Parts: sequence; C-alpha cells; structure tokens
Amino acid sequence: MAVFELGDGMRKAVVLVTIVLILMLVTPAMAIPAGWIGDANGAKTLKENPRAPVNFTWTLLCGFLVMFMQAGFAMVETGFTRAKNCANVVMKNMIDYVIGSLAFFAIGFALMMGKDWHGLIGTTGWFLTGKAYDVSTICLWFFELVFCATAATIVSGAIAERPKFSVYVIYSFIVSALIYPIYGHWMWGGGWLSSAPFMVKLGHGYGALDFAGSGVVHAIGGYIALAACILLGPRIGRYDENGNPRPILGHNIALAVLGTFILWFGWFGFNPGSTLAADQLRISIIAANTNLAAAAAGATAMFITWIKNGKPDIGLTCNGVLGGLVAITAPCAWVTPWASVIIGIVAGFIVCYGYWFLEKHGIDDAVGAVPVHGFCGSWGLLALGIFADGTYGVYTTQPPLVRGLLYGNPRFFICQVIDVIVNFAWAFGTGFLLFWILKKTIGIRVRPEEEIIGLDISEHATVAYPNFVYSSSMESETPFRMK
Amino acid sequence: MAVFELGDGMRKAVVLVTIVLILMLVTPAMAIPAGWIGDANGAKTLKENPRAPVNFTWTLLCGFLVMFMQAGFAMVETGFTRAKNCANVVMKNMIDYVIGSLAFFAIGFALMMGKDWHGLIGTTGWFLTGKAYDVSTICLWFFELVFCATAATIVSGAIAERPKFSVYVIYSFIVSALIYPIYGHWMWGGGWLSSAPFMVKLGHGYGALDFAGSGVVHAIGGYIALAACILLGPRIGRYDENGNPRPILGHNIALAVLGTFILWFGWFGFNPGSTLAADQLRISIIAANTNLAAAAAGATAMFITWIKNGKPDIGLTCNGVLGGLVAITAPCAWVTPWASVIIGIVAGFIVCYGYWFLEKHGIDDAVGAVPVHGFCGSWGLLALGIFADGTYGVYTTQPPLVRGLLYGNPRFFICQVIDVIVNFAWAFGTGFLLFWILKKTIGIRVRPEEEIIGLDISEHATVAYPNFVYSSSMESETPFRMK
Amino acid sequence: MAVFELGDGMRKAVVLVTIVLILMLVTPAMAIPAGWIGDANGAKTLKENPRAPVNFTWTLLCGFLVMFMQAGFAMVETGFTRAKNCANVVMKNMIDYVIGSLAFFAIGFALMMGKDWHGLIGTTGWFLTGKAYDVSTICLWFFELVFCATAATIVSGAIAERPKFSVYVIYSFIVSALIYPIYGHWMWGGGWLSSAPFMVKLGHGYGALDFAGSGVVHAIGGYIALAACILLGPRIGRYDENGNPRPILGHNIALAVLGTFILWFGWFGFNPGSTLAADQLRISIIAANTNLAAAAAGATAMFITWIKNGKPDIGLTCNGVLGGLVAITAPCAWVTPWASVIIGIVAGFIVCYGYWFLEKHGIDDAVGAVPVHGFCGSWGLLALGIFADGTYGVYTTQPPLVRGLLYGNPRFFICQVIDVIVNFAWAFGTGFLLFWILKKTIGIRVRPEEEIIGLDISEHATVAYPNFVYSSSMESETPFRMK
Amino acid sequence: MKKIEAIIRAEKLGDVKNALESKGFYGMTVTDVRGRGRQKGIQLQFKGRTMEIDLLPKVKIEIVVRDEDVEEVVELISNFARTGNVGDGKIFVIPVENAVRIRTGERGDKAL
Amino acid sequence: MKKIEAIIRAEKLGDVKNALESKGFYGMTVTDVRGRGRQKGIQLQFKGRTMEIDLLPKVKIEIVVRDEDVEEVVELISNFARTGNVGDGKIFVIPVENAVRIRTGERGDKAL
Amino acid sequence: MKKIEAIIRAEKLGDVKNALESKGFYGMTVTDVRGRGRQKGIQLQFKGRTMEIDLLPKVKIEIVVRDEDVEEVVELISNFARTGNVGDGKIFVIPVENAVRIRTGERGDKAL
Ligand SMILES: Nc1ncnc2c1ncn2[C@@H]1O[C@H](COP(=O)(O)OP(=O)(O)O)[C@@H](O)[C@H]1O
Ligand SMILES: Nc1ncnc2c1ncn2[C@@H]1O[C@H](COP(=O)(O)OP(=O)(O)O)[C@@H](O)[C@H]1O
Ligand SMILES: Nc1ncnc2c1ncn2[C@@H]1O[C@H](COP(=O)(O)OP(=O)(O)O)[C@@H](O)[C@H]1O
Repeated sequence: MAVFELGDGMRKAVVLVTIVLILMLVTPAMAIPAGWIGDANGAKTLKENPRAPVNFTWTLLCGFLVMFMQAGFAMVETGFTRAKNCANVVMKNMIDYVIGSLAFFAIGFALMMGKDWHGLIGTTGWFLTGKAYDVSTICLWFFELVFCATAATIVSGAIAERPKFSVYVIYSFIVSALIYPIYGHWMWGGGWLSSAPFMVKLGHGYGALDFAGSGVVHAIGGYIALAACILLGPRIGRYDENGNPRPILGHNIALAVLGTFILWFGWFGFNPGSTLAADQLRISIIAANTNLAAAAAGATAMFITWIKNGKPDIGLTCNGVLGGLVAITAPCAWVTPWASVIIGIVAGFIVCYGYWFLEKHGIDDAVGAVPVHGFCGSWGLLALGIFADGTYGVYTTQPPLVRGLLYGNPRFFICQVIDVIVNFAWAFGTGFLLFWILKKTIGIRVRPEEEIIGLDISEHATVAYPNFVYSSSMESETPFRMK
Repeated sequence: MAVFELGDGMRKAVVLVTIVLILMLVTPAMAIPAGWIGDANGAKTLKENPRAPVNFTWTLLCGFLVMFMQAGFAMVETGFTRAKNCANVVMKNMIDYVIGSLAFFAIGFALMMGKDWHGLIGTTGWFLTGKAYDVSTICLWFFELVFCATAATIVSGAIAERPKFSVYVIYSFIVSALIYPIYGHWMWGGGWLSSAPFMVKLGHGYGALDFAGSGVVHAIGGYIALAACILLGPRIGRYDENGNPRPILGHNIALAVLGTFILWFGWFGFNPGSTLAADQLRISIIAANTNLAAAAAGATAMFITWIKNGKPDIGLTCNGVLGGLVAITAPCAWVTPWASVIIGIVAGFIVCYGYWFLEKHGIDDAVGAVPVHGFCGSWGLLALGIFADGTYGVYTTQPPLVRGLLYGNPRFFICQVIDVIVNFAWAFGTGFLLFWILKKTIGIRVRPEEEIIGLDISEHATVAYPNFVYSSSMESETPFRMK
Repeated sequence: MAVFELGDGMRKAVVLVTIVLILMLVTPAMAIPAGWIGDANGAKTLKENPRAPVNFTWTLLCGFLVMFMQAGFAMVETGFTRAKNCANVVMKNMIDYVIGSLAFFAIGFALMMGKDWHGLIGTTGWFLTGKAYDVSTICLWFFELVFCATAATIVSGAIAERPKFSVYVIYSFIVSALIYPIYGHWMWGGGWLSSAPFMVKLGHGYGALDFAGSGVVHAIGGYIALAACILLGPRIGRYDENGNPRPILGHNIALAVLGTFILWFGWFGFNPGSTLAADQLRISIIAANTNLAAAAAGATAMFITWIKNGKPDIGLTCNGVLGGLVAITAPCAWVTPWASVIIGIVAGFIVCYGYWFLEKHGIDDAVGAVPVHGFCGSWGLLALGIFADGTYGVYTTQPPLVRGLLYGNPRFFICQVIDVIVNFAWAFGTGFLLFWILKKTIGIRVRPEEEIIGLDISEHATVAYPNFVYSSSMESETPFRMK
Repeated sequence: MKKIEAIIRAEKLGDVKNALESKGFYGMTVTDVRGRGRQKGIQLQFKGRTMEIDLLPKVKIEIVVRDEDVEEVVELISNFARTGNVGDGKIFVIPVENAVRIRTGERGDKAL
Repeated sequence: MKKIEAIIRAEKLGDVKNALESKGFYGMTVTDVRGRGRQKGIQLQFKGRTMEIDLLPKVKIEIVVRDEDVEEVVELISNFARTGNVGDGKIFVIPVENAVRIRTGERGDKAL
Repeated sequence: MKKIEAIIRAEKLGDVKNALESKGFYGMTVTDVRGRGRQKGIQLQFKGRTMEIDLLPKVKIEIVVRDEDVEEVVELISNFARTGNVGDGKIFVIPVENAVRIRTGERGDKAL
C-alpha cells in the first residue's frame, strides 16, 4: 500500500485557483458604483407593504430551516457510508454550501432571477450590487440560495466514497453558478418553461409548475448524480466477481436517522416557505401535505422491505420518507391531504424499486439519492399534473386556479410531462458533460489504494474517529512520563 | 445461539396488514364528495382576521420545532441504551411518527378535535376531508399531530431493548388513533374535563386546565410506558440474582446530550406555540418560564447526584432538564418566573427519586421516561393548580383569569387533582389493556437470545455501527484484489 | 494509577452550595410584592403596538435558534476533543446553560439591562419581578439570556480536557451573573461605551457599536478563554519534550461538522434576530451578510490549509466558517454583501494563523476558540468601523446612519478601536482574576492521572461510549444464564 | 507455565470471570475478537440487499497459569462458558517459557 | 497441534477466508490489530498541524490446526494475502499443547 | 524464535515503541485489550446507580524476535513501561516454531 503523504504537488494549482477566486469574487463587486442601489434599509418597502414584516419573518425563518437541511444531508450521507470516508463526506457537505454560497452570490442568482433574456437566462443582480442591494431582492436571494445549495449537495451522497475532493469543489462551483440557476430561471425566474406563451396556452393559463422544487431542486440534483455515478463507476467491492451487487453497510445508523429527521424538519421550511409570504394561508395545508406524503412513503417502504426480506429495513424506510418529501415538493400547495398520501405511497415504491433497479444495472448510488431525488422528483412533477384540485392559484389565492388531469385540465398534465423531459435532459446532459470533461482532464476518481484506505486519509490526511479505530495509537503519541 | 435469518413467516400477515392499511387510508378519503369543503385557500380566513398570517406563522413554526423533538427523542433514547439496539431504537422513533401521522390523519384528529359528542369524543374531520379541508383546521391538525406524536414516542424509550418491533407498530397506531385523541378531547377538544358544567363550576369559571400538555401529552405517554414496562418485565441483566438493580450504561452520551438539547429547543415550540396565536404576547413569559424550570430542574438533579454519589451524573442531569420541561408544560402560561424555578426544583427531585423508586421496585424504564414524563407530568398539573397567579386567562388576556391555590382559588386545585387521577387511570388503564391483549395474543417481547444478540440484528437484520463493532469483517467482504 | 472512587469528601461543600443557591434563587423573588408588576399578559402592549405580535414572533423564534447553538457548541467541542473526555465536555455545555439561565435570571439581567447607574451597571429587574414581570421585558430577557449563554459556553471548548468540573460550575455562575452582564451593559444596556456623551460625540452621533455581539458575546468569551488557557497550561501530550506542538486529534469529525452546521443555523437567529423587530426589513440583508462571511471564511481557511499542507483540513475549515460568523456579527447590519465577503476572507486568515500563533506560544486552546471568538470578534468590531456603508441606522431606518472609515467617518472607527481595547481588557482581566483566584484556592486543574484516564471517569464516573471502548466488559456484567 | 486461551461467548464472560475469581484466578487479559466455527453466520440486510456475516463477535480470555493449575482453569472455563449450543467456543493451551511482572521485575511463576 | 497466527492486510481477509474455507479450514478467530514493520506510516493533519501514525490497522487471524496441516494453511494464507508490496504481513507458527471444545468437552485434535 | 507478549498501560506505548525502535526492534503488532490483575477497578455511575468495572483498558504488544534478542527486548519493555504502581502489566515469552514473511515467502529468522 502506498504511503500517504501531505503535499502532492497540487499546491501551486490551488494557490492560483484561490487567488483567481478571490479576485473574481471581490473586484467586480467593488467596481460597481454603490450609489445606485435598491431599498437597502427597507423603509420604503415597509411603507408600501405593511405585511412585509410577517412575510419576511416567514420567508427568512423558513429559509433558515432549509439551510439546516445541509446538516441533515451530511448526517444521512455519512451515516449510510463507511467510517473511513466519514470526514470526507461531511467535508463535502460543508464545502458545497461554502462554495455554492459564493458562486450563487457572484453569478448564480443573476442568471436565475435577474431580468429575463429571451426566456433563457437572467441578466442582472451580479454580486448583489446595484439595484439588487435591496431588502426584498436579498430576501429572495437568501431563500433561493438555500434551495440551490440543496440541489448541489444531493450529488455528494450518491457519488460518495470515490471522487476526488478537488473535483467536488469544481463541481460545486459549476452547479451553483450555472447548471442549477439556468434551469431555475426557466421555471421560477420567468423563463420559458413556466412563462413562454406557448406553454401558458398549453396549460390553460399557466405553463409548467413546480411549487417548491421537486424538479428544480431535487430532480436536477438527482440526475446530475446519476450522470456522475455512471461516469465514476461503482465503489470497489460493490459488486462481486459475477457482477452481483453486495451491500456496503453504512457506518452510523443513529446519525443517518438523525439526518432524516433534520431533513424532514427542514422540509417544513422548504415547502411551506415557498409561498414566500405568510399571508398565503395555504401554508398550513402545505405543511400537512408535506408531512403526510413523507409518512405514507416511509410506511410503504418499510412494509415493502418487511414483506420482501422478512424484516423491516431502516435504510429504505429513511429513503422512503425522503422520497415522499421529494415527491410532494412540487404538488404540495395544489393537492388535497388524501392525494398527498397516495403520492407518498407511490414514492415509497419508486424509492425501493428504483434503488434496486439501478443497483441491478451496475449503477452504484451510495446513499440512494437518484431514486429519492431524481425519480421521485419527476414523479412529483407528474403528480402535480394529475392531482392539482383547483383550490389554489399560482402562489396566490387568485385565479387561474391550478387543476390537473383528475380535475379536468389534461393539457396542464402535458406541460408537466414536457417539464419532466426537459428537466431530465438538462440535468443529465450538463451533469454528464461536466463530469466527462473533468474525467478526461484531471480525472474524477481517486486511485484504488486511496479508495481502500479511505478518502479521509487519502484526501484529507485525517481520520474521523481516531479514538475508536486507531485508539491506542493515538494515546501512545503522548510523550507524557508519569513521575 | 440461534441463527438469525430473514424471512420468518410473518410475511403474509404483513402483506395483509399493509393492504388493509392502504385501503383504510385512501378509500374513505376519496369517497367523500370534494365539493363541500372549508376555506381551502385561506382567502376568506385572511379577510376575517388580518392577524391570521402572523398567527399561522407562529403556530406553524412552533409546530415544526415540536416535530423536530422526534429527533431529540431518538437521540436521547438511543444514547441512553446499548449499541446493539441502536438501530431498533431510532427506527422505532421514526416509525411512530410515520404511523402516528397516518393514524391521526385518518381517525385521531376527528376523535380529538371534531364536533363534540357528549363531552366524550369528537366526531368530524375524518381524513381531513369535507369541512376540515380548511386552512385553519389543518393548521390546528398539524399542531395537534406533532403533540400526538410526542406522546406516542415517549413510550419507545421506556420499553427500549426488548419489545417486538411489530408490537411497537401496532401500539403506535392505537395510541395515535385512539388513546391519545380521546383523552385529548376531554381536555382540549371541548370534552368534559375542561368544559363540563360541573367542572367549570368547580373551578370558578374554568374546568381542569393543561396549557401545553404536561398531562395530555407527557403523563399520557409516561403512564402508558409504565404499564408497558410492567408487562414487559426488565431487560436481561438489569437485576442481579438477588434482584438488585444493575446499571446498563447508555452507549453514546454525546448523542444523549444532543438529544436533550434538541428537546429543550423543540419545547420552545411546544409551550409558547400552544397559544396558537402570536397576538397572545404572553408567549415571551411562557418561553422564559419554560427555560427557567428546565434549568432549575437540571441543576437540582445534578446536585442531587453529586451529593449522593460524590460526582455529578450526566444521565440524571439530562433527565432533570427534561423533567423540568415536562413539569412547566401545564402551568407555563399562568405562573411567574420565580414559581417556574420552584416547579423545576421539585421536578428535579421527582426525576431522581422517581427513577430510583421504580428501579427498586423491579420496573425497568430504560431511559427514565416514566418519572420524567409521567410523574413530572402529574406534578405539572398540580403545580398549575397551586401557582397560577391570575395574570392570564384561558388562552386569552380576557377574564376569567386563572388562579390557583396560592392565589385564592383552591377549588381549581381540586379540578387539577381530578385531572391527575383521570389522566393516570386512562393512560395506565388503556395502556395496560393494550399491551396485555398483545401479550396474550402475539406476544410483546423478543426471545432471550434475540435480546442478547440485540434487536438490531434480530428485528432488522442490521447493525448500527458495523465499522466499529464488526470492523474488519465488513472490510473483508470486499472481493477486491489489488493488482 | 489511582483508583477512581465516588464520594470524595466534597459532598458537604456541594450540599451547602446547593442550599445557598436554592435560597438565593427563590427567597428574594418571593419577597417582592407581586402587586406592582409590568404588563404581564400583554394586552396593553398589544394595544400600543399592533406590530408587537410579529416582532415577538421574530425575536422569540430567533432566540430559540440561538438557544439551539448550545447544541452546536457541544457537538463542535466534543467532536474536536478526545473520546475519554466526551461526556465531560457535553456535560459542561449543558451545565453552563443551566447555571447561566439561573444566574442571568437572578442577577445578570438586572445588571445588564436594568436602569442605568452612571453608565456602569443596570440596577433593576432582579429575579424578573416587579416591573420586569412584563411581556416586553421578559422577551428581551430571553433573547439576552441566550446570548449570555453563548458567551459562557465559548470558554468550555478552549479549556477542554483538563479543568475541574466544579471550577467550571463556579465559572459559569460568575460569567453569567457578572462578567458578561456588566460589559453587556456598557454596550447594549445604555452604558458608557455606546452612550456616554463623549463617545457619541466622538462617533458623530453614536458611540461604539456592536450589532449582534462580535465583541459583547464572542470576544468576551474568547478572551476569558485565553486567560483560562494560560492559567491552566497545555494538556498533557500537547507539546513534546522540545516544546513542539503535537496535534491531539478530535474523536468524532461527524459530530464536529454537525455542530458547525448547527451553529451556522443558529447564527441566523443570532444576527438577524438582533433587530429585535421584524419590521426592520434589513433582516434579510443581515441574513445574507452572515451567510456570505461564513462561506468566504470557510473557503479561505480551506484553501490556506490546502496550500500549506497539500490537503484541505476539515478542522480549520469548520473553524474558518465559525470565525467568519463571529467577524460578521458586529457589522452584519451595516455593511454590503461584498464587504461581508472581504470580512470573511480576513477572518479565514485570522482563524488559521491565530491558531498557529497561539499554539507556537504554548497556549493550548483545545478547539481553537480564542482565534475564532476572540480574535475574529475584535476583527468584527474593527470591520464595522471600516465598512459601515451608511445605509442603515442604529437598529432603525432613521438617521443617524452608521458610517465607517471607508464611507467618511474615521472617528467612528476610533470608537471601535476603543471598544476593542476595553473589551479585551475587561474580558481578559476579569477572566484572569477569576481563574487566578480559583487556582490559588481550590485549584483549577485535575491531577495528571485523572487527565490521563479522562475526565469522564475522573469527574463523572462514567464513560461516553462504553460499548465501543469497554465493549465486552459491559456485556459481561450481565448475570444472565442461558437455559 | 501455560497460557490458556479461551474463545467464548461475550455474554458468558461475567460468569467465567466470577468463577475463576472464586477459585483465586484473578489476573487475566480479555480481547474482543470475531470467530467462526461450526456456528452459522448472521444474515444482514442493508437497503433491502442481504449479506451474510460469518465472523461473529466472541471474547478471547488469556490467562497465564502455573503448570499445575492448567487443568483446573480449563475445567472452570469449560463449565461456566458452556451453553451446549454450537458456538460455545474453544480453549487452547500454549506453552509459556517465562513471565515478567513489569512493576517489580519478578520473573517466572512469581510474576503471575 | 499448532496455532498459526497471521497478520495480514484487512482488505485481504475475505480472500484468505474463502481460500481456507475451500480447503476445509473453517474455524478461525480474527482480531483487529495495528502493526508496524517495514511499511512506512501515514501522515495525518489536525487543524493544520501534522503528525505521523506508524501503527497501521491490520487483521490478525488465528487458526489452530493439526500438525500435518500446518504447511498447507501457511501456504494458503501466504498466497492469498500477498500483494507483493511492503506491509503484506507475517505468519507465525506457535506450538499448542491441547485444545478443548467447550460445548462437548472433547479434547485434542478432535476439538478442532 | 520467541514471541514476546507484553501487556502494558496504553499511555506507555509511545515510550516503549520509541525505546524499541532506537535499539532496532521495529516490527511489532499492537492490540487493544482489557485486563485485570492486582489493580483495583473503576467505579462508574449511570443515572445515579453505581457499578464497578474491573477490566481496565490495556495495550498488548506482540514482538517476535530471535532467541538471542529476547532478554534485551524484555528489559527494554520492562524499563520503559514501568511506573512502579500496580497495573504496570506483564510480559510473557512464548516459543515460536517458524515465521513467514508473506510478501517474499522468506522463512525463519530472515522473516522477522
Ligand atoms: N481451528 C480454530 N482455530 C482458532 N479458533 C477457532 C477454531 N475453531 C473455532 N475457533 C473459535 O471458536 C469459536 C467457536 O467455534 P464453534 O465451532 O462455533 O463452536 P463449537 O465448536 O462449540 O460449536 C469460533 O467462533 C472461533 O472463534
Ligand atoms: N517482529 C515482529 N513481531 C510481530 N509482528 C510483526 C513483526 N514484524 C512485523 N510484524 C507485523 O507484520 C506487519 C507487516 O510487517 P511489514 O514489515 O510491514 O511487512 P512486510 O514484511 O511484508 O514488508 C506489521 O504491520 C506488524 O503487524
Ligand atoms: N495471569 C495473567 N494472565 C494473563 N494476563 C495477566 C495475568 N495477570 C495479569 N495480567 C495482565 O496484566 C495486567 C496488569 O496486571 P496487574 O496485576 O494489575 O499489574 P502488576 O502486576 O504490575 O501490579 C492486567 O491488567 C492483565 O491484563
């Protein structure tokens, strides 16, 4: 086995990248004249909308909850992978939020929410300067940022235990600066999917919809993850000589379940918060729908494994819950509670059989992120097209009210089908391209001996649990002499 | 030792139960005509009450915090039990919320908060359909759900490390569908305890009260747990040949303390949120009282163990904090800060001596849930009857203001005594009945060899920490050959 | 090695202290006539300010988030220290909040926020009785309490793995009752630093400022920690025979990263919540600034270690994030997003080089709290004096607007420099005095053999992870005989 | 001198330890090991995929005793570790040439 | 009887185990150990400060076999644990005087 | 060849390792064990109930050396592991019949 030493010649490259990043982030910001700004202290906004305080309170607090989902992802992902990669996994979760925050600040937000250009991209608000230095705009920025970070972090778990850390840093920047924001613009930034006249005509008053991001956030993350998993190949030991899958047990089920609870908790910011306004009282029904779909999917997944293997499986139950949450994310505001239960039940099936399907086809998704976020994300978009019951409008109580297949608007279902296809094509396509280029240039996977010793040691020169794994070695480093 | 194999013949039973459950949950919901519904998008509610947005914001966010307590329970319970049961414990915490959500959606809420029938049960709102498809009703549903789930999950910890998982699934359904909601109706749904004319007359304007559920939530959970512990018997090894108790150390103190903090955090949703309205500014005092009782109880428990054993004990300090939180839950809105300190100090004593008392009498409450939730819950109801100071009314600033023994209304104290007795009788009685029937039919406890190998393996065919406990066995499953 | 036995003769002392504490806490409170109180149910407050519900909602929920930071500190601190001290570390985090709550209730709040006496201390509101029994006052109390507890808990991590637990209990009381509140009064309670005429004149309309407590909370905690670290001396094994520092690896990186995320999450209560009012819409910009500084600092620290050692270090990346959060805490409301990025980048450097500097000078700060909270806290105060851009006033949208060096008010920068000096002098001075007296009297450090066996055993007679470290010893305690 | 190495069920350690202690054999060293023999393995599942673990947790006791005590110690362990089911474990007797008590430097039987 | 103690790479345990099993050597006891030899250590960093760990995780296999099987088992382990790089490990052969199957009380070769 | 098995305090491992290294004894295998001897146990409490743990964490060092090196290694370990308090541990010398270096197949003293 090779010796793992610090200092591997990458230093110069990293120095360069660091300097470029700093310049990129700071210079343009300072260059822009600070004089011409938005409502930076909020006095004007408050005067115009006396309900702004409660709406800000709602949006920001929900945004905080969504931010906290980063911790949930970290715990789920590390809990379901091995101890020798634990530090690497949680570091990736930390760093995609760190890098993503900066990328979305500099570039992403402007592309996503800036002034629309031909329905394709946004074009204003770079570095949150100028008119974007405004309490409402920055409130929106914050809420969109935490969504962007969620999409980014999904990939981390699926590809865990084998990619180079440097590749992950680059990926984090690209996804938060380009891939996510552009698609996000199409759906939420006034872009073509939601707002192009032909889409609006097709849907009878509204184009494709996605209340809180089954597609925008989850399926995007899930399908990038799929592309990355395919290009990376399975972990060593994931398949035996005959190509049969072998389980690689997660190292800390307590943390995995903690993470699942944190995500469930955070999702109450994700879905209800997406009204961006507390005066949309539909928020209570959104919260209830969110909870019911999660519960129904979790129960379904538990019973599926119980029936199949004779004992209820914890891993898939957690994944089931998350799949239910993903599936209800798009339709949460537009469906009834009982429909949410059905949407959840279907998600439970998708999570289990989707995972086994990928596994059988040689795709090693370490934590099951592709079925949970990808497949259930697409199902959420379709479910919205089916079950929307016409009691609520497009983020407002005003008409046009959103109706799906079962409630007399089959053409809206077609909008959603189009969205599902576009969403998959964009995420899988750009994701594949990105990782393919990286693979052909710097390489995306660590060497086998690095993978075997674990990415904690090979990528970070650390161990996550020294007192348990190396126990007395650590102790013995003590030069203490008892008198 | 027996071989633990998957597939134990229960499959057919589980398939059946699953199908029945699905039908139960979905069919009736769809059957109800969707036409005749409540205010499903909230426009009307908003017009009638311009403060609805802030009240919804408050109630929902507090509800989210309460939901997050599930994670706290999971961490406390697994932290204070052994590694070989870790996955089972956290899975139980996950699944009681999953099953409870569905049960409370289908049945529980209607029984608890539906139209009153003779002060005994509610009768409307099944499956959240019809008039219950309404933003205010569903807001209430969500908040009550997370309370119901708290009651349910309390039992999990007390009986940890020995019950069959299938029994726990059934229990979760029954408690969330029947036991909790019916008592809940008596107190909060307009039932007899709070609202029967003779009670209101006795209390001088109000019957028995319980602001946020020392009795409704905690004591109910605690006394069901007591019944279950008695019927299950102690864990193998909990008592020596002479019947003397032996400690069984918890396996992860870091997670136990994390869980305690999560619960404390969530309790700020539990108590202040129970106003269901932010325009009740008393919420600030409720938050302060909650915190002070917890702190006083924690300090008391710490000093008790310090004095008794010479060193401060972490487990009982955590339990002390939780006991203080439980005790202040009923009186939190009606007492002064200094009274909260006293209530907490008493709770600290109850937690320690209650735990030792049960232990001495052969009752093996694995995490100390009975003294914390049961005994301190009853104490909270009494403390309300003693210390209520007449500054705040019944969830309103309007009279009648609530006064206890020390402030000139001894008859209200009698209401509370009645409540304590009824609460115990109902919880212990129904809990005993439920577990007794299950014991006589399917059996409630795993076999001794299953208990010894741990419920993770015997009930879920998994291990929570494979890399630590089975370490190189896992590694060796890798068929990798280095070239 | 010595035998560790329970019951070490301290019992009587502890009994005494306990009784005194109980009397102290309760008697005076009861003595004060309850008749003459504030607006205890909030009816009057609501009438006077119809926006009170949203402001209370905002302040309380943000306060809850800040309270949750206690869990974050516990996880970070235990994650970055050894398993043998894990229970002690988390117990310290629990108990400083427990003791701090009581001390701040009895004494601290009155000193800090009571009626000003010569700009030095506050003098009213003891035990939250009398006029302080008021919804607004107690709302403020709660928010200030969680800040006070944050300051207190910072020290815990820095001095981890060697102080006596009893010393920590005493320290917790003193810091929450005296040290923190008095300085807090100078800045936030109307004391001289912010409000003395000469300071206000110097700053052109405002004295020294500190929006959310880079100085009041973090630097105070950080410099007390510095004093304590110096007096305690380094942990056994931290330096080799030649005085060269040796790393002592943290035992649980997963929990350390979880803790970092919890802190980041809680900081969204800390900074935006410090408006104490949701009608200050600047809260959105505060949230964004908070996030950007953290991200920039985390990225900077990561790149620094990557360049220096060839691999990105997780520990310093987490510390970097926290340093960025500390640095932005004072200026968060008064600077632009791009300035926040710069402030964060500088903080990233401070965290790394500050840590190495201390290490080189023989100061063993176990988790890096001094650079993170102390040095970055001071930097935050200075950064406010530099970058304040004149778009926002002193917790209001009204003038005087706050401007720093770069925006034409160099004299305000001088106010901040004064504050930095006073802050350091007060915290380091009182901290040194406190620990020096304790050292000379009861002793502050455990014996070497206690330190070697770990504080869990020596101070609490427990082990945090018995199933991993003592594994089969625990099992074997089972007197079970299989039939 | 002989070293007696016994691989037993973890849950029997307490009984064995007490039995040895009652006969005056106090010193011992214990290691967590995993073993396989006639006993069948355990099936585990992870995300619905199953696997078999055939190395099961056991405890190894090592006791160095004087030659004349070997038989007694072997008997004690056998009796108290036995359940009669597969997986009860094995005892091995290994020659030891010398022993040293580090604290005092004593050697041979005196060091035990 | 001999005890064969092999210290090997953790990731080779599976191969060795299967190889032994295929030749009928099923019983074994496995321990997680840490070792050092010619193999160099690993550099770690913590908060930017570096250190070297020279005790690396290994796995110890113990198999007690009849005298006539020693050579075969040693060969099997050697072949299947080998990668050809430093750190492959060592095998030691240690005399065993007796063995007992706890379940039945059988002794000697029959106990294996 | 002999195997030297030393059971020592965990905190002494560093010193012992360095001492051995300085005399050219580099190879070794280390195991976390728990032991009891003359040393008294530790009292623990959990939720206010106390118990005694009499198996305390120790470290076992195994070094296989040529016959002529036995005395030197035993001396080194003794000297560097000693504190003079109960619980310092024990050293046992066990005969080894053969050794194999897996990487090269070398046998006997050459394999060490
Ligand atoms: N040949 C062997 N060499 C070393 N250890 C063995 C050997 N055979 C069995 N063991 C150990 O003894 C334990 C019990 O063996 P097993 O055959 O299951 O028990 P029994 O013989 O009582 O049925 C195994 O788990 C293993 O640790
Ligand atoms: N003299 C020895 N005594 C005991 N164990 C040893 C000895 N030498 C080596 N080992 C063990 O063998 C392992 C491999 O040794 P190493 O010298 O690295 O391998 P190789 O000889 O194949 O290059 C070490 O990690 C250690 O556990
Ligand atoms: N007879 C024995 N067989 C095996 N190991 C022993 C024996 N006696 C002692 N030990 C080991 O040596 C360690 C130290 O023994 P102890 O009697 O406490 O030390 P000392 O003899 O230096 O006072 C014990 O913890 C145990 O691991």
